Amino acid sequence: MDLAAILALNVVNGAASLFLLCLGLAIIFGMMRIINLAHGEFVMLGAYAAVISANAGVNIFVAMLVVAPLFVGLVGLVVERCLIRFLYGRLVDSMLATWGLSLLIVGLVTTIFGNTMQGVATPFGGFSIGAYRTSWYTLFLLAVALVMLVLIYAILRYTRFGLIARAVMQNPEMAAVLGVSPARIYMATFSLGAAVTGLAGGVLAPVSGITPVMGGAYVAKAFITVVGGGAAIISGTSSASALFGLVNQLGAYLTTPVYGEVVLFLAAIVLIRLLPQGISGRFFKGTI
Amino acid sequence: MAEIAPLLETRNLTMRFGGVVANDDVNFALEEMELRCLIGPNGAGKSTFFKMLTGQLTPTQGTIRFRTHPIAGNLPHQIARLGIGIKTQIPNVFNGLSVRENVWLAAARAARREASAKRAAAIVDEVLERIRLGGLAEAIVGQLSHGQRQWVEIGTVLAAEPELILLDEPAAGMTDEETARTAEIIREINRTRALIVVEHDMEFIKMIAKKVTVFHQGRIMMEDTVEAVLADSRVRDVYLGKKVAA
Amino acid sequence: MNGPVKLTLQALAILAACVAVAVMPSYVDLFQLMQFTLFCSMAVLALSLGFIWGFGGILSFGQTAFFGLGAYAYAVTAINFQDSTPAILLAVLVPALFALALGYFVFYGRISDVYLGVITLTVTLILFNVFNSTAGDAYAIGSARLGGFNGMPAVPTFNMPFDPSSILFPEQSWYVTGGALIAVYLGLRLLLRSSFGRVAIAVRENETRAALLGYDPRLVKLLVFVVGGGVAGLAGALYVNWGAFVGPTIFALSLSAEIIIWICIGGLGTLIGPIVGCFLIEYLVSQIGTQQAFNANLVLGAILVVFVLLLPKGLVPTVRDLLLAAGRLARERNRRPAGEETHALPGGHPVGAE
Amino acid sequence: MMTISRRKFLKTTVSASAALAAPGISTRYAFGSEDPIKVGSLLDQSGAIASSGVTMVTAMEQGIAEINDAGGLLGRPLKLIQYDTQSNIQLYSQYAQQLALKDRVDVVHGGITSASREAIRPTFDRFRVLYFYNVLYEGGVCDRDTFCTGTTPAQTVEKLVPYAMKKSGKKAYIIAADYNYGQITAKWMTKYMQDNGGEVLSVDFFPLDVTNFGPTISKIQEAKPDLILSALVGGNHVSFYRQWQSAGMKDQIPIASTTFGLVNEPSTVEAAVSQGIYGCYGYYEELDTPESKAFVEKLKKRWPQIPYISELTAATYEGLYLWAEGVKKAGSLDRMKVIEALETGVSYKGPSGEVKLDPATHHTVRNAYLAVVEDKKWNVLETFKAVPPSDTASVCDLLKNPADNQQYVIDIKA
Repeated sequence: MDLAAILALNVVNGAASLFLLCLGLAIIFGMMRIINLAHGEFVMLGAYAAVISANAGVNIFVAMLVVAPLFVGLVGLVVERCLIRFLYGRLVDSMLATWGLSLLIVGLVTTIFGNTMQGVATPFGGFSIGAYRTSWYTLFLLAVALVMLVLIYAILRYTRFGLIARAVMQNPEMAAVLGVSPARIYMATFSLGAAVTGLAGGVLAPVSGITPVMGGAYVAKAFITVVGGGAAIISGTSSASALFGLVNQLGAYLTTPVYGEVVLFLAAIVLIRLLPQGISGRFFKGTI
Repeated sequence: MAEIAPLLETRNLTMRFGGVVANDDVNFALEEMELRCLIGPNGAGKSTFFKMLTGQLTPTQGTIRFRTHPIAGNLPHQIARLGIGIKTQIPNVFNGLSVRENVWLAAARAARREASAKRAAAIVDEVLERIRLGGLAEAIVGQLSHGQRQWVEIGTVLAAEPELILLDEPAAGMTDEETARTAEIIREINRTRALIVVEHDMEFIKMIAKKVTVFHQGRIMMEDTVEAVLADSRVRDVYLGKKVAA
Repeated sequence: MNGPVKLTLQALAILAACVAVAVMPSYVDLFQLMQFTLFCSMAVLALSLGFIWGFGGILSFGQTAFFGLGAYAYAVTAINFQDSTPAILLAVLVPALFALALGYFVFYGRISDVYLGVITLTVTLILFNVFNSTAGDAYAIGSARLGGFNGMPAVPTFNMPFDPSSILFPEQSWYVTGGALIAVYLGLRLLLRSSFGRVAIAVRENETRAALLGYDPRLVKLLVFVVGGGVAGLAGALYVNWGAFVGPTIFALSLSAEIIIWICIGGLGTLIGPIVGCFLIEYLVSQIGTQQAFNANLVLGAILVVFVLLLPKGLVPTVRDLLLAAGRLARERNRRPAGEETHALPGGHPVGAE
Repeated sequence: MMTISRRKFLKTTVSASAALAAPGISTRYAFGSEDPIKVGSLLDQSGAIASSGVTMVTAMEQGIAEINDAGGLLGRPLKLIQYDTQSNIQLYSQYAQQLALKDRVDVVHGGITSASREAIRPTFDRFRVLYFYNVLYEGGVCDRDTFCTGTTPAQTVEKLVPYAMKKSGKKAYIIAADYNYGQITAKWMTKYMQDNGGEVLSVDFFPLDVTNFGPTISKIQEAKPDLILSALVGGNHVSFYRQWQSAGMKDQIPIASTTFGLVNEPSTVEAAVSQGIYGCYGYYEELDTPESKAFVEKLKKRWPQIPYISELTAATYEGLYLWAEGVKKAGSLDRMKVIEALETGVSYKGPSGEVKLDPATHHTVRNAYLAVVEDKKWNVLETFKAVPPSDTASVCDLLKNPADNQQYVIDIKA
């Protein structure tokens, strides 16, 4: 019983982290069809922003939940203005540019802060379920993921920005006719995606190793999850995160983490083969 | 009662997208060497019907027979190889290739049946002549005008030498002169092949049509001669009336 | 440019390339020769993706899967037989068969676009994980230990066909590698001129239209994919011949991305572009590591970003467009005195025709 | 527009290459026109492994400068040619050829991962360049052209395991990185557990990009070991220690590691995470000997912000000096003469103590130190003098088989 509870918690935690990591990429890819290969570096920047501000005396929660997303959102804004806006509709060029960007960011951060970084302590302690101990932070991650899910859903569903953004993504010319500037919407969407990614980096910082190359571990997995989820940002990403989180964590528990990874990749291949439009292309058509 | 099997026959053909019914219980038959016109307002299901005939959509229900082959649910290239060619509504051509290459691709497929490269080259020259694009043979199709691209597509359909040709709005965007020429070519093709033509332009239909099928809300509303259809009040209500009002 | 002129130019270019390969050893030192050998083997890899992506419309994020399988197939066979002849054959065959299986799975499942990219990427990651977990004596094929992350060192290099005792010298290796690059280039160029090549381009241009004309896009793409897989496998064998080493990092995501970058830099939809891009970036990366002033990532990243902003089409198409524009300008200047206004088509160039 | 930018591009490239053509390190020599002795070095200064590589480069620079200040070798100055291999195996092969064929160096020190070593070793064998690998690794390399100066499992794991068992209990849970080093080290851990009457409950391997250790922590709790033995590697795996601490397991089950702290982990994670972790290496910055203190002081002068100075850095420095001793003894730079001189068992008293080359294995007999992390620093608890590389010695005898050339996977009998 205790074991089942702790396993369930692991699965939920895995899914929540994956969801947080993917949400920003899903927003950028799902709405703008830009493959952001610097996604992992945005995560890294979020972690650095959180760690540096926390070490400078900022409250850890402010650092993770405010400073990290704000800073990376700002970086996203600059990147969009200086680079991405020239590349809309040019999938391949955007890949080249963002790959270059990822190298550039890694190089910059290494040059400024060196190859390793002083981390921050994990807030909260641990608690026990029967014979097992786990950390409150696991539940905190889950809470953040849920809040983000609701928040992004609300933004896309109920705000004027969300409505216009969805309209622009569907048909840029139409939006221009309505008097909305697609450029500004793209800009806002890209920074929003970057900010969400920065938040993910921020909240994962206390439980990760902080190095300039840490982003490399995330980009492939996030990309696979987003594509596996399909076009719908919220329903697709959350269902794919849940599925892959389950497969990965159970695979890792039942066998070894190596096979956990392989099983996850195989699941992704089978999923895309069975549902060529992703999960949401089949089960959540027309959702956000 | 020894009846000759029709060239094309659909039974209870139905296509549903979610809750929307695009084609509903369509029973349609086309004789060998027949020229049929399809009319009907936008959204009447004509294009969906064509897509099912060419394999771009798999019918939810019902059968399609081409001669003796059941083809519902076959893939586009399989149906094309049986001898059905289509010119789609929006010019659907190889924009990055030259006019000659476009036509050649179709001719090569047709000539493969006779296994002859010379034959393919001959078809290309003949077709280029026929669609009057010989002078632009090396031009890149993507840089041609809308009307010229229409001609290129008609050319590819001709070069494939299909048994049955489907034309979706062949005269759209053409000048009067070109329209007349299109009609002439259609009549010429019809000497040896069967055609189904979707068109809105009634003048054009009068030029070519013998028998007309009217689609309305996914079903066949009536099927008769041009004169009878044009005289029918229901047709005028659902279709022509709207046209006039617009 | 009309047909015969273009053909003559291409023939001349190939002749020049052959001469360059032939005389290279007498002009450069051994190190440079080996470096060019590496670049040529990587350029073969670049061609494999340049072909399937530029002319088949298949963007594979995992071309390294075939490259790596080719390299491993070569290494395992060469160690077992101590003869490179069957090894090279298998290095082409194994990846081609793998591409056949994977391609069948993908194309006949109607997976396209970015989903295809994700599948190929994922397959590469799986291969990386699998080969990485092969440390220890249990993982051996014949007498070849796969060696896990440490890889397989001291793989026998090329020898004269069916004569394992005469190992090729670096100069001879260079002739083989440079020759292979020219041969692959020529082969692909001829393939593109054939009926099959034209159909492949047609499928990339407009899949629906090709199908409506009776071509099976799935089969066409599958064949293109298999050819690409075989060529990538050959590149793998050439690569192992250069370094005498193969390890799982050959499947790394960074190399997959690098191939895409070569093609973007050189120009998609051309065959010469991937080669140019590959040489340029490989040279640049090796130069960056010899300086101590700046972080290597920083320099390379900045160059890529600047490049994509300034030369979005890639080097080869940009240069070609400039030449064409200059040519047209010169022609018009010649004709204008005669008062003859040409019925010139607007600029640009067919993506598929070069 | 296009022309201008292209020209600009070319211009920058040209000037960049001109700058690149200048050798990396410039040292002022006082040796007249004498040709310098070229010392090649291949270390990662960017990419994933740079955190290990940068301090090693500093050690090379320091060693070269010292030898030059002392009058060089054989009356000639040394010149360092260091290439940044960018954590990329292909570049290792490329630069190895460049060092061997173009720069024609007299010796190469370098390589960090075992994969990088195995990629370049054939090149140096083929072009007859003497090669030093100065990193602790899984052991087993047997090649007369190659000298491995770092520690191997028999020198460290053998001491670490019984000590940790004494402090905790007889049941261990092993977690290791999923590649050769981790897999082989895990085998050694298992062997020494069993040799000392202990029991291994489970051995888990982790790909280098795993960051979520939740399921593993649950599994460990289920198994209820007395001790965790870790050979996790790299930045991503640091997550384990953090997640372990945040789950509140830190004070419940102790950890002993063969890798934690090899870069600078104790100073980058919080004290609560690293407190009480046991390690055993050939060198620690905290080592309280005159040689060690002088070494640390010199490196900090060269690079004030230098991260932690670990065995990697010290062994690199000592590897350079061992080679220099060999050259002095041989009185020549001839590769075979230097190898023969080194095989007489030259030794050098470096920051880690006396380091002596073992002629049979081309590994080193050196001190090992057992330590525990206290307040973000290593506290050295025990010193083991002159520990031989007995693991490699069990499979490799270059005096008997000088032509041997491979990396043995040592058959570990528990």
